[in-house]
Amino acid sequence: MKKYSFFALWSVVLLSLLCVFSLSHAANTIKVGIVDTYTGPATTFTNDVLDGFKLAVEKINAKGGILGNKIEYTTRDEKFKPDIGLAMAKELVLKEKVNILMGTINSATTLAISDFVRKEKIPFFVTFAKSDKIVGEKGHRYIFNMNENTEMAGRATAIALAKKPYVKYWIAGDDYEYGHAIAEGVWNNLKKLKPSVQKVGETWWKVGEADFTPYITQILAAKPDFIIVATGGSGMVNFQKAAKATGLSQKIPFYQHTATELSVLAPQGKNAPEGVYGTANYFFYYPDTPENRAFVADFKKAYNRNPRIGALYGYMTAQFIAEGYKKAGKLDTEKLVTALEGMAIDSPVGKLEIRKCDHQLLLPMYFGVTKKDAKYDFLTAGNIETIQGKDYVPSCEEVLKLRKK
Amino acid sequence: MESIFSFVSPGIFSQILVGLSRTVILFIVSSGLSLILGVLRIPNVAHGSLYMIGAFMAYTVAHLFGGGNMGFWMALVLAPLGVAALSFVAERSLFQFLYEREHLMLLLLTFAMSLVFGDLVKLVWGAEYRSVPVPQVFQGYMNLFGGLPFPIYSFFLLVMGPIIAILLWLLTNKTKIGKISRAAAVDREMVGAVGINVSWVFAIVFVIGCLLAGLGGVLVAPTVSVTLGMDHTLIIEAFLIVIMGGLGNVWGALLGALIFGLTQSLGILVWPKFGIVFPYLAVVVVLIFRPTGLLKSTW
Amino acid sequence: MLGPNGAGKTTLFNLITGVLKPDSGKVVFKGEDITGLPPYQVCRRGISRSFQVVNVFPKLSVFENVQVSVLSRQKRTWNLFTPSAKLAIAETDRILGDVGLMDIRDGTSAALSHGERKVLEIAIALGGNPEFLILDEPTAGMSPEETTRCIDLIKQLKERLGITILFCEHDMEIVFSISDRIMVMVRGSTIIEGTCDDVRCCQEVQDAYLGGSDACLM
Amino acid sequence: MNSSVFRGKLPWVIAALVVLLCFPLFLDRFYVYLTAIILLTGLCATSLNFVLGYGGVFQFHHAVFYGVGAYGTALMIIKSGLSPWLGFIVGPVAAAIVGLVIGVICIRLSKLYFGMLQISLGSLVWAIVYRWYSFTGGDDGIHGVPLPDIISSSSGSYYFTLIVTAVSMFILYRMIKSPFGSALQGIRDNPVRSEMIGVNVRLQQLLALTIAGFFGGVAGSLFVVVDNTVFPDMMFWTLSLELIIMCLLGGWLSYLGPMVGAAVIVLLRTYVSGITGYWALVLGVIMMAVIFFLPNGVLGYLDRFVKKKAGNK
Amino acid sequence: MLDVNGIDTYYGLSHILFDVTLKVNAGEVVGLLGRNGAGKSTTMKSIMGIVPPRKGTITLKGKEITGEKPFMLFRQGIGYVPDDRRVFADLCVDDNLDIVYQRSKDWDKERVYGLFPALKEIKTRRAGHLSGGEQQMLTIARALMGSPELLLLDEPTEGLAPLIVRDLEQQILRLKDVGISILLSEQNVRSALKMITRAYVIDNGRIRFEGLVQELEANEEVKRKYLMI
Repeated sequence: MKKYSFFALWSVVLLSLLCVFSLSHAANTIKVGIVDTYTGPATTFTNDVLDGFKLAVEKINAKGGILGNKIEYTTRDEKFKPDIGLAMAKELVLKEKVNILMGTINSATTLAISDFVRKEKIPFFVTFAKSDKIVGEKGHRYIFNMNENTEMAGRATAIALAKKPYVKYWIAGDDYEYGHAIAEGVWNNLKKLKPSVQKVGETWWKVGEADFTPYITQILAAKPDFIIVATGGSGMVNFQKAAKATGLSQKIPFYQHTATELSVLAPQGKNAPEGVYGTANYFFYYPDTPENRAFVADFKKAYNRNPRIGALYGYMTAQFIAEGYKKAGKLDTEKLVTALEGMAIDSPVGKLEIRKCDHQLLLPMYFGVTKKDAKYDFLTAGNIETIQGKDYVPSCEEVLKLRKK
Repeated sequence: MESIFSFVSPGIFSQILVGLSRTVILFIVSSGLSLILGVLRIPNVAHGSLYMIGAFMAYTVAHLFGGGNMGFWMALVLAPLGVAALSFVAERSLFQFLYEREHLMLLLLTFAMSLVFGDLVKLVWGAEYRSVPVPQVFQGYMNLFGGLPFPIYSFFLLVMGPIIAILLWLLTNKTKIGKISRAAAVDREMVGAVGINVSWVFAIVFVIGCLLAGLGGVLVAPTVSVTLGMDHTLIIEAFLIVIMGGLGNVWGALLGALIFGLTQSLGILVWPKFGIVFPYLAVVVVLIFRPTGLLKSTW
Repeated sequence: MLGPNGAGKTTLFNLITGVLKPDSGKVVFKGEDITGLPPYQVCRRGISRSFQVVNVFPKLSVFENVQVSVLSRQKRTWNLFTPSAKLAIAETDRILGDVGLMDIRDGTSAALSHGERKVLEIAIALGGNPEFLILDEPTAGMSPEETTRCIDLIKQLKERLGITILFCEHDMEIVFSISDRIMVMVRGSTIIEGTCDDVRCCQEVQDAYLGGSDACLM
Repeated sequence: MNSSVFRGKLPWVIAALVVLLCFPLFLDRFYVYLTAIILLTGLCATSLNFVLGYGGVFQFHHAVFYGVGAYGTALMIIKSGLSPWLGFIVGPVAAAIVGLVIGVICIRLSKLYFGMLQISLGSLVWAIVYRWYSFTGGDDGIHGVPLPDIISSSSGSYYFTLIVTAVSMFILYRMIKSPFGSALQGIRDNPVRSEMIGVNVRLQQLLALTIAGFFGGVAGSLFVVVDNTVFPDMMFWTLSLELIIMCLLGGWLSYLGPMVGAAVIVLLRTYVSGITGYWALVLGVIMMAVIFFLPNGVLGYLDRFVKKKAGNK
Repeated sequence: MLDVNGIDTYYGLSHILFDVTLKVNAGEVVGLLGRNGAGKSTTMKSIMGIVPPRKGTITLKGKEITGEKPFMLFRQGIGYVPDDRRVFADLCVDDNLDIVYQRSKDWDKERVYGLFPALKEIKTRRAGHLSGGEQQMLTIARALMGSPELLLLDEPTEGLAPLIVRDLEQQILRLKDVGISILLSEQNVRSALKMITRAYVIDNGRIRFEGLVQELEANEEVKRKYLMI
């Protein structure tokens, strides 16, 4: 009776054999594999990465591609599950034979893939994950970080906050890696820059906490001057809603990384709280340069919406890939990696450079505060202060020390 | 009043109140689940998806009506009805053929449905997160004892809880359909043998249960961001609540929701880092001492 | 044992075999107090039973149904590695032969007729090599031919294997033909216990059992 | 191998093993990797089926043992500094212990309650792993687990996975065919009757749960070998339901059913996700179709189909 | 009124009824006698559509009803009183009656309570807390709420005290007087003979005898072989 079980097993085996022979390779293309989360709350960021990337690729291909080769890309939805993400990355590299990988917003997936590409020697452009292990402790030759990480966001914020008069700080946030990393990043650096600050208390809540009212109550009772709120994802909106509902935003100023982001503010419309401090790498309305205006116009034409931060990451990644190959002179991965080290391109936000020592992109950071704007039906960032990449990214020595550990 | 707060710090008290307002959502959703479990014997994993769909529908309706007060009230009425209509289609086209199947099969089937629903939501509403504004009447906060702010919307939830509970009580004890469903929970064959078309009774009970899921989704929408995946955590919590309270017992669902909501919010005070584990521990403790739940199960 | 429906016969069996615990009183088997022992312990002391409602292992074959019981008696259920197919074959086959199920040895038990399943029921009980066997309405629902064979089987068990048997039946013909002693239960209590002749014309039994008649039973 | 256990099937088993052993010689690395994933997922599903299909226990949260096995192995290798091979013992043993503990707490409860309490306890384990940042790496998991050289290469890890899976599958098969397995199936069919023939039902089930936990843990360890990483998601409840679906899909009354189910799901996930982002939808629809039309699973259906044909002759 | 024509019924794989044929005329009380497990309850359930027969036909008032759902049969005038009573234990007595589908105003709660005054006194009690006799009355009352023309009574006296059995017999006779046809299954032959005019004897799923009560009384062989008297 069990014999038929074997038949079934065999048919599965044969099926996978068939797949091997059906493989085909297109010779003159550069294949980019994108593994990212296209399901769940993170999608609000990742879709922009993809669309930004597409926009740039279409432009590049329209101009005849890179050294006569077109860029092709395939995407995989890892649904915020690291094991699936890793399997997909392996599929892209081993089966689809992609030349380059990019993604993801999930730090766990990114770290898992990073370990894999190190062995496979495939360049991997990280487009949203914020863990500082990615270029730090776990960094290697084939990884390129196209965004800021938690440590950097902390430093940038500390620089801006040190100029503010606040002394008594309260720290609160999501009780997981991202939250703690942001909070520590801000606090440790702020302490260094302005030794007079003092921490009056801390609060940590679970990820995905729906109601922040009890925590806000607790914080209000302590009457701090300023609150550092280290939340991410849907917690951003949830906290702002609670801050508005309890009147916190009118009583005590607070800071959230990416609070001024369009992704956070647009869904809330005019109901978002005013006076919230935030840091972000990009706004479609700032910097108000011709390059940025052109980029926004292109993006709007293609997708009928304003570009957000992710669009910039995706767009630049494509630009770097194209320029890198051009500089390398041929389609060779090792040459590409070497070419990218220390390379700079013209982006919508000005000239940007990938640092040679740790493959970190040096992006400017904009510190601003939410305000109503008659031009839009959502809040925007005002009083923007720009902090240059070189000022807030940890030095090469620091990073390399981490890697040796 | 003052004397109470000399023992209990305002922080704890406010924590309890917030726990209670969360309880309301949990209760509404899990009472629907319990109703379906008790009468139809379906462990409906897709219940969480309906809750999520309710929230998304609330978003759509609220925006259709301009996002103000009107939008909210219309959402409160229309979105649960939309969920009910959807569940009606699902019941007539799928579930009515499956009542005699084993529970495990039904569990898997509904899990499959939840996967399908998840992707359908993605198709219809896209994958981005949505925000439903708190209606103007409930915006802002009131100051409780010692100047602690308590959002008016949470207060509204606290009022809604008992109203739903009373309506449910009236439905199950005072209406014919409620009585029939209580009888059918125990002996569906005999209910058929006294001239009642059990199939339609089941359809109605299923729709009512799902309507509650949708209602929960609408009520929670203004306090959180409406996202894909909001069904995953909720459905497990709802199941645990139902199991803790006693399968099929609507009051068990209330009791379970209270325990769950309060251990969760107070657990955060006791041990913030592992606050998440307290409700689960509560379930374990309850089931060790009362293996079939706190109140009488209809199983 | 005789008694109308709902008299408490099955409940009594459940009390003896440990499925239910008595609120008071004692069950003594071979001088040992077995009150409140779990069923598997009771079984290991040599008491087996068959059930009124057919209660076999539906997904196992006829042979496996009996084999499980034999293996369990031999305390081999903790043996993880020897294939069952090699164990207890002779004994299982002997029992199947005794009860006359050898022809359908390898069929699935779910496909048996009602009568065959009732016999299998007894065979499973025999797998425990009992000294004391409880049969709950062994012939209920059997065809007349099957009933005759079943009665023969019970007689054989008693005479050839020397097993003590407690059984309940509605069919009085059977009860009177094979019992040494009879007890009658009505509404949870024993109203008489004695030899066949004692019971046959007892007025109380007639009242209870036949709703008031003046004829003797059988 | 024992001839009475493998009556007439031995040639098939050997042929299958030979083909599987040859895979790395002619197959692309990706397919070797995919086969390894199928094997270890299949082992996990088979170990679940040991208690679900053969024991009739509603093991709703089997992924916990898979996860504990993986974490046990990874943490042992990273934190202890002892021989990495030890990790492959520690992981499964830890999983077996967790299986035993959860079993002791749940065993008194009936079917659905058992399953739900297990989900609750399993979620507790998940929550601890998810939160205990300093020890388990929290939500990020543990990456780049260093392995002994012999199993760190692509084919090395494949062979290790294949051999361990084959041995585990053989042991599980022997157990099902042993008196223990017979008693377990008896309990599945009829717990009341089992107790009445002298089987200590609870103890028997507890041992089965422990064994299932152990082999679930073995599968977890193999995941570390193949993918070098562990994440808390490995013990999230949705994965558990997926494992049950693998058993159902392949058919839980045939020994290789779960393996086939695992192969189908893994292949579906891999190939459908290449075509559309809506693979959950496709998976869901397929599952619903299976529940509707093939309640005995693919293998159950094939068995019946073939039997019917044989019967007609 | 009711014609059952050669039905065969199965529970899953097991064949329970073999070619059962019986007839109930209008206004008649017909007995279905036989020992435990003979097939009486299955016959009742087959007629009620709970376990539909695989072969044969059932007609009610000349209209074929084979395979119809129980609730439709109830609506066409068949009342069913199962042997294990099956009151809705969670509901009170009143509610047990309230939820029944009423096909006409012939019988209402007042009239039912008139027949069973004992029930009226306990109408707010939960049905699960009633005694066996009270539960039996309730199940009959419940069936009456649908104004049935044919009543299937499955062992109504089973497990009841003799005094209550006597009351029940009276009430069943009164139902006969108002013109309800009754198919009464009984193990307790003595009790049954007081109420019925015609009888069928069933054993092992087959009808072994049919005839008037007097014929049955005269037939010693049937009585001994199938009824153990």
